[in-house]
Amino acid sequence: MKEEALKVIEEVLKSGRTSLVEYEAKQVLKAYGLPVPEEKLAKTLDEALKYAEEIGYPVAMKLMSPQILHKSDAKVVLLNIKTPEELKEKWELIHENARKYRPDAEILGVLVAPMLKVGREIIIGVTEDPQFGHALMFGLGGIFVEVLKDVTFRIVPITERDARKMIRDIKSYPILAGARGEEPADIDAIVNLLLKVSELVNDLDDYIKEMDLNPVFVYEKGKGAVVVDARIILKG
Amino acid sequence: MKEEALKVIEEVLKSGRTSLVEYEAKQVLKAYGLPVPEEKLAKTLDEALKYAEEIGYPVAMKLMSPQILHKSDAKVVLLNIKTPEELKEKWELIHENARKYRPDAEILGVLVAPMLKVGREIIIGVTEDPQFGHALMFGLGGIFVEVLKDVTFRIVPITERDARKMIRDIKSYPILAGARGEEPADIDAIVNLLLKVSELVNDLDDYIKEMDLNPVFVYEKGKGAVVVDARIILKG
Amino acid sequence: MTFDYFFKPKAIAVIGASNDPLKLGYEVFKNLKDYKDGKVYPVNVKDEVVQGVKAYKNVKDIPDEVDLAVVVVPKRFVKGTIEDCGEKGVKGIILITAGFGEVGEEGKREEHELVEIAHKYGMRIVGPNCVGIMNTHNAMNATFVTNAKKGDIAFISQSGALGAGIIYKTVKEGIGFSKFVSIGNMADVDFAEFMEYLADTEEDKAIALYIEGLKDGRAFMEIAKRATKKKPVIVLKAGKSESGARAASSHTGSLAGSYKIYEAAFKQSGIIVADTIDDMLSMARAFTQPLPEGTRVAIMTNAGGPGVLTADEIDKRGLKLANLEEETIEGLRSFLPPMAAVKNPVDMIASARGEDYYKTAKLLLEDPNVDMLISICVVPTFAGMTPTEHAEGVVRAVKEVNNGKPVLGLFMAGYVSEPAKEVLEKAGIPSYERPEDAAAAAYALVEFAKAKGVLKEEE
Amino acid sequence: MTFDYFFKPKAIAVIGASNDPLKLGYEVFKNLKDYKDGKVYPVNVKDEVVQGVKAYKNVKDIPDEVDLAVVVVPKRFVKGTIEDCGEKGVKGIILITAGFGEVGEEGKREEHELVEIAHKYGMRIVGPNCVGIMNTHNAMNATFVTNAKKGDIAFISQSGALGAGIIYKTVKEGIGFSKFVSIGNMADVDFAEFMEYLADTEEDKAIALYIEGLKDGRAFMEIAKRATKKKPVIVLKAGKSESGARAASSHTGSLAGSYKIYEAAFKQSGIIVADTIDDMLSMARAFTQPLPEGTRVAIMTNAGGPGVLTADEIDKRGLKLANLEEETIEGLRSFLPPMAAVKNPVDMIASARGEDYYKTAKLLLEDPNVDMLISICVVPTFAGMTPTEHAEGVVRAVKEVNNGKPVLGLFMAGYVSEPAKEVLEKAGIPSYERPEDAAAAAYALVEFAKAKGVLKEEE
Repeated sequence: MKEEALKVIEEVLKSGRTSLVEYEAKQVLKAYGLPVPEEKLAKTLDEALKYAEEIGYPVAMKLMSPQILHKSDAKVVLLNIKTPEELKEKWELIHENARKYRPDAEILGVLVAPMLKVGREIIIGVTEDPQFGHALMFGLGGIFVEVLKDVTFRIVPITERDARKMIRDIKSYPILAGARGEEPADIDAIVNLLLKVSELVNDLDDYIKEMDLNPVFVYEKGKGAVVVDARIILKG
Repeated sequence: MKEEALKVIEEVLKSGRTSLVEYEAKQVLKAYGLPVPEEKLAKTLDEALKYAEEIGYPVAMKLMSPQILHKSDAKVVLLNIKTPEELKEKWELIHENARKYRPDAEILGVLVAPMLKVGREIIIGVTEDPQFGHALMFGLGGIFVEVLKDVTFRIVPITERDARKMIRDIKSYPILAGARGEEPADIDAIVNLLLKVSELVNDLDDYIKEMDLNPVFVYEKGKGAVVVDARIILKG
Repeated sequence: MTFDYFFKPKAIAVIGASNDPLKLGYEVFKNLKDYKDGKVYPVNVKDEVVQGVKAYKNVKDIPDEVDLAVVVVPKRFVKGTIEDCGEKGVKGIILITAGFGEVGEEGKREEHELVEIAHKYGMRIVGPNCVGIMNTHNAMNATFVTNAKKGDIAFISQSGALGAGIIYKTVKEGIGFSKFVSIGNMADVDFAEFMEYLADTEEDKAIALYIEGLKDGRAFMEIAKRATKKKPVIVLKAGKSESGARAASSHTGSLAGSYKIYEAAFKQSGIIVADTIDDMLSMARAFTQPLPEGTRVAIMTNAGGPGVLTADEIDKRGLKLANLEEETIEGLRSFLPPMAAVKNPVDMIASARGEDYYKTAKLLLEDPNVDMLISICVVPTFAGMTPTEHAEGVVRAVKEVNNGKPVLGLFMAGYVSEPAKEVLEKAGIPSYERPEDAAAAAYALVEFAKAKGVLKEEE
Repeated sequence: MTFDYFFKPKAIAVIGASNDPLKLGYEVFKNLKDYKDGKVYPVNVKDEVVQGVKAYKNVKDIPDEVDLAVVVVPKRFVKGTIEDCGEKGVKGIILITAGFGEVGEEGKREEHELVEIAHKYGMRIVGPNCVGIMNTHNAMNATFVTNAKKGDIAFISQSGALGAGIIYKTVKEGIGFSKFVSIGNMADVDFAEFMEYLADTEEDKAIALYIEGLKDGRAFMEIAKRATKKKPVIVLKAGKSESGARAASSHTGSLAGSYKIYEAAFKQSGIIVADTIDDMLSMARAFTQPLPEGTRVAIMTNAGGPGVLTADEIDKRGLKLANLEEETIEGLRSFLPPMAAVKNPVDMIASARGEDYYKTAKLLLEDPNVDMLISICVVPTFAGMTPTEHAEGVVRAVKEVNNGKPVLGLFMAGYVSEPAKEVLEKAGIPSYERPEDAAAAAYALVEFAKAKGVLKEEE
C-alpha cells in the first residue's frame, strides 16, 4: 500500500509540484483500498474513446492540469457524455476551455470516468495542527460544512470507536441515519473510509500536508461509498 | 381584507369542515395581500384548458379534496404540463389517482397553476400556545426544520423589528444572506410575509387553530417570494 | 397603581404573630421588629403580649390605621381574617398560609373566594402559599426567612423555597437585593402587576423574576413590554427541557406551553433571559453601571489565564474583544514591565500594583474602541501589596475618566478578594468571582442597551 | 517512574528560606512547618536561623539526605543552586523563581540549561515560574499560598496565579484537593508525566488539569489514553474562542492550535472536557462515588422549582430522567402527603423530614430504572427540623441499599446548608449548591463509566 502511494507522491515531487491532481490523489487513495470510481487517464482522444467504451456510456471527462485546481471554474468537467461522437466534440471543448482559462496549463491528460449515482454527500478532510499533528475532519457536504460548520475532528490515527463517534458527533447525523424516511446511509462504509484515510495519513505522515475528499457519495446501507473528487497537498 | 378572508372561512365551516384545502387557504392568504401564484380552480376540463391558456403553459395541476390532505401521497399533484393535449390526459389521470386513493373523495376542483421558478425554501407556521395564544414559527424548509429543528418563534402580533430578528435568529440565516456566493435572498419579502401572516392571524384569532405556509419560495433580493403550498386548520 | 402599601406600609399587622418559636408567626413578627417606616402590631387570639409587644385579639382592635396585614393563621381562620382586614380598611394582604390552589381544585375555589372578598373591600392579596415580602431599604422583612443583604435588585420568586434558598445563598456570597417577593400561588397579584410597579421605583435598578409558569401570558407580555422600556427585567424560567416543563406544569398547575414559546415571548417583550440562578443574579447586579454604546470589551488582568478564560466567555456571549488604539498600546508599554501583554486582554502580570491598575484602567476607558471594561485581579501574589489597592486603582480611574462606560470587576481569589470586592461595590462597580458571571453581566448590559436604543443593532 | 519525591519526600530543603515576611521564601518555609512525612531544612546564605530553625548556608551543608529542594533564590543564583542540589543528591526540584522562559528566548535558553544540569545529576525540575506543590494528605505545602482543604482531587494548573485563586476560592467554598501542582513553564516535567504518576496513586480519586497550551500534544495524548483507563482526567482548556486562543498562545508561548483540535484530542484520549472552573471542580468532585451503569437520573427534592431546574440541566447534559416503576410510585404515595409529586422529579414538598428523605432515597435507589440519584434540599422551612436530618436520611438510605448506584447531593441554601453538606461529604457523597454543578458531576460520572465500559454506549 505505502509503496504504491509513495511512487505516485515521489513522481509528483520529482516534477517539482506539491499539489496532486485529482487523478494522482485518487491513485494514492486507491493504494490504501479507498473506493474510487473506475476511472482512466486518457492522454489521447483514441485512449479516451477506448476507455469510455470499457467503462460504458454515459461517461464524464475531467481535464487534469496542475495549473487548474478549480476545475469547475475552468469548465473542464463535462458530464453525461452519451456517445463516441459526443465524446469527440467534448474532447475538443474541454481542451479549448482549459486553454482559455490558463493558456500555460500543462495538461496531464483527461480523466474518463463513469457517471456516478448521486448519494448523500460527505466530506473527509485532513489538516495538520501545530500541536497534535494530522487531524481528520468529517462532515456532511455543501451547506453543512460551509455554512453550518457542522464538522468534527479527531487526531490521526483513529480507532473504529473514534470513527463511529465522529459520525454520531455531527448535528446532521440524522440525515445519515435516515431521518426523513429515507433508508439509512452505509455507516460502515463511512467508518471504513475514515479508518483508511487515517491509516494512509499515519503512514505518509512526512509527506502529506493537507487532504480533501470532497465530495464522497455515500449510498444506502450495504451499498458502499465512492470518493468523487479528491485533493492532496504535500509538504513543501 | 378580513371580510374577504372570513367569507372563505365561513363557507368552509358551513360545509362542516375545519380544514381548508390549499385553494381555500390561499384565498385567505391572498385576502391579506400575501403573494400566492396566479392559480385558478377549474371545476371542468374546459375550465382547466381555459385557465391554462390564460396562465400560459407549462402549468401544474393539483386536485382539491377535503379528504386528500397529503396530495403527494395521493399523486394528485402533476407538474410541468406542456400542452392542451397533455392537460387533457393528465385531467383524467389526476381524477383516477384521487379515486384510487380515496374512492369517497369529494372533489372541489383542480387547481391550475403556473410552474414556479424554484427559490430558497422557507416555512412559516402558526400554532396556538396555551399560555400566549398564537405563535409564528419561521425556518428554512426541508432538513432545516425537520432534521436540524432550526426554527424560531414569536408571539402574534409581531413588529417589523421582531420579523427582522426572527430571520437572523436561525442558524441557517447565512443561506438567506447568501453565504455560498449566491445573491442574498429577498429579506424584505420575508419580513413582509411574516408581518402579513401576523396581521392575518391576529385578525382571525378566533377562527385559526394552525397554519402552515410550506414551502414558500424566496427569490433573490428585490424579486419577492411566493407561497407554494398552504394549509389552514380552523378551531373546532 | 401603587403597591407602596406592600413595600412601605405605614402600619403592619401580623395576624398570627406568635410566642412559639416553632410557628412561622413567631419568625415573621420577629423579623419585622426592625421595620423603620411604620408600626408593627401583633395579632394573636390568645396571648396578650407577643414577643414583649402588646398584642390584639383581632386586627380590628388595633387603634391605628393598618395598611398591610401579614396573615399566618391556620387555614380555617383565613377567610374570617380577610373579612376582618377588609372591615379594618387594610389595603394589602400578604397571605403566607398554605393549603389552597396548590393542593387541588377545591383549594383553587377557596382562594378565588378569598380574592373576591378582598376585592370587595378594595384589598389586594399576595399569595397564598408564600414566604412573604422584604424591602431591605426600610428593613421590612415580612417573611419567615433571614434578612437579605441590602442591594439594588428587586427579585420576585414563584417558588418560596427556592427564593428563600437564594436569600441564604446570596447572604453567604455577599449579593444584595432591594426587594424580595415570594409571589406564591398568584391568586390575585401576579408578576405583571409587580413588574409594572417596580418599573417606576427609585431604589430598584433591575427586576429579576424566577418563573415556573404564568397564568396569563398575553397580559404578562403587554406589561413587560412597557416595563422593559424603563428598567431591565431578567427572567429565569424553570422547565426549559421537555421533562422539566412537564414537571413544572404539574407543580404549578399552570398550562405547560413550550419553553421555545416562552423564550419568544420574553425576547419580544425586551426581557433578558437567564439560564441559571447565577446567571440571573449576575445579570441583575450589572445595572448599577451605565449602559454601553457598543459590544467591544477590554479586559485587564494580573494573570494571563483568567484573561483568556474571560475572553472565551465574552466570545460565547457574542460580544467582541476591543482592538486597542496604537496610542493606548504605547501608553501601556510606557509603564508596564516588558513581560506584560499590552494587547487586549491586557496582562499587567503578577507584579501589578494599585497604580498599574489605575493607569491601565484609565487608558482603556479613554480608548475610543473600548465600550466596556472588565478588570480582573487574581491573588495579589507579591508580598507587600494591600488587599484593596488594585480595586482602589480601578475606582480612581473610573472616577477620573467618568465617561459613562460600564466597568465590571472580576476578583477571583475567594475570601482573599473580599475586601477588594467591597471597595468596588461601594463605588457601584459590581464585582464577580467567575468569568462566566462577568460575561453574563456584560451581555445583560448590552441587551438592555439595545432595547433602550443606546446601542445600535446591526440590521 | 515515581514522583514520590515531589509529594512525600523524606527531607525537604527550602533554598532561599527567609526571615523577611515580604519574601516568598518566608511564606514557603512557614507553610512547610507542618509537614508530616519528613524533615524540612531552611537554606539561607546569610541568616544562621530561619523562623526559629537552624539554617544552612548551602544545601550541601545539610547533614541528612535531601530528596526535594524548593528553590526560591533570586534568578542569578539559580544555576549554582541547581548544581549544588545535584552534588547533594537531591532528586526533585521545585523551582519557584521566575524570569525564565516566560520572558523570552534568552530565558528559554537559560531554563533549558538548568534542565540539562538537572538531568546530568538525574534530577527533575517542576517550574520555573511556579507557585509550588501541595499534598494535603501529609500537610506538605511547598507553595507560598494558603493550605488547600484536604480532599480527593489532584489539581495541576498551568497558571500559578489562577491555581492560587482557585485554592482561595475552594477554601471559601469548602472544596478539597489531595494534591495541587503549579506546573509553571514546564521546562522539564509536564502534564503528561504527572498524569502518568497520579493515575496510580491511592488518595487521588480524579485528576483535574487547567491547560493553557501543551508542548507536545502527541505525547500528552498517548499518556492520557493510558491514564484515563485507570482514573478520570478532567481538563479545562483556556482559549476556546479564537481571540482567547490567540491570547493564550502569546501568553504561554506555546503554538496556538485550534480549540476544536484540542477538544478532539481530549475526547479521543478519554478525557472529560470542562467548560468553566466550576465545571471542572464539580466534575472532579464526583469521583468519590461509584460509576453509574446507565444515564437515567432520579431527582428527589423538597421544593418543586429546584427539581425542575435540575431536570433542565440533566437534559442539557444529554442525560435522561428515569421513568419510575409503578411499585416505586406506589411506595412513595404510601407515605408522602397527597400534595407531593410522586413522579420523577419526586417533590416531597417542604414538610419532608429526614425520615421522608430516607424512605424516598431508598425507594429510588432500589428502582431498577434508576441509575443515579440527585437528592435536593432547599431551606428546611418548617420550624423544628434539624439542619442535618435530610442529609442524614440520604446517607442512611445509601448505606442500607448499598447497591453501587452513585448519589449526588444538591443542597441549595447557602450557609444554612453547610452542616448538611458536611454530613454528606463525610459519607463520600459530594454535595453541590447549583443544579448545573450537580448535572456536570452526573455527566462526568457517565462519561467515565462509558470510557471504562461500565456503561454501554449506544451504537
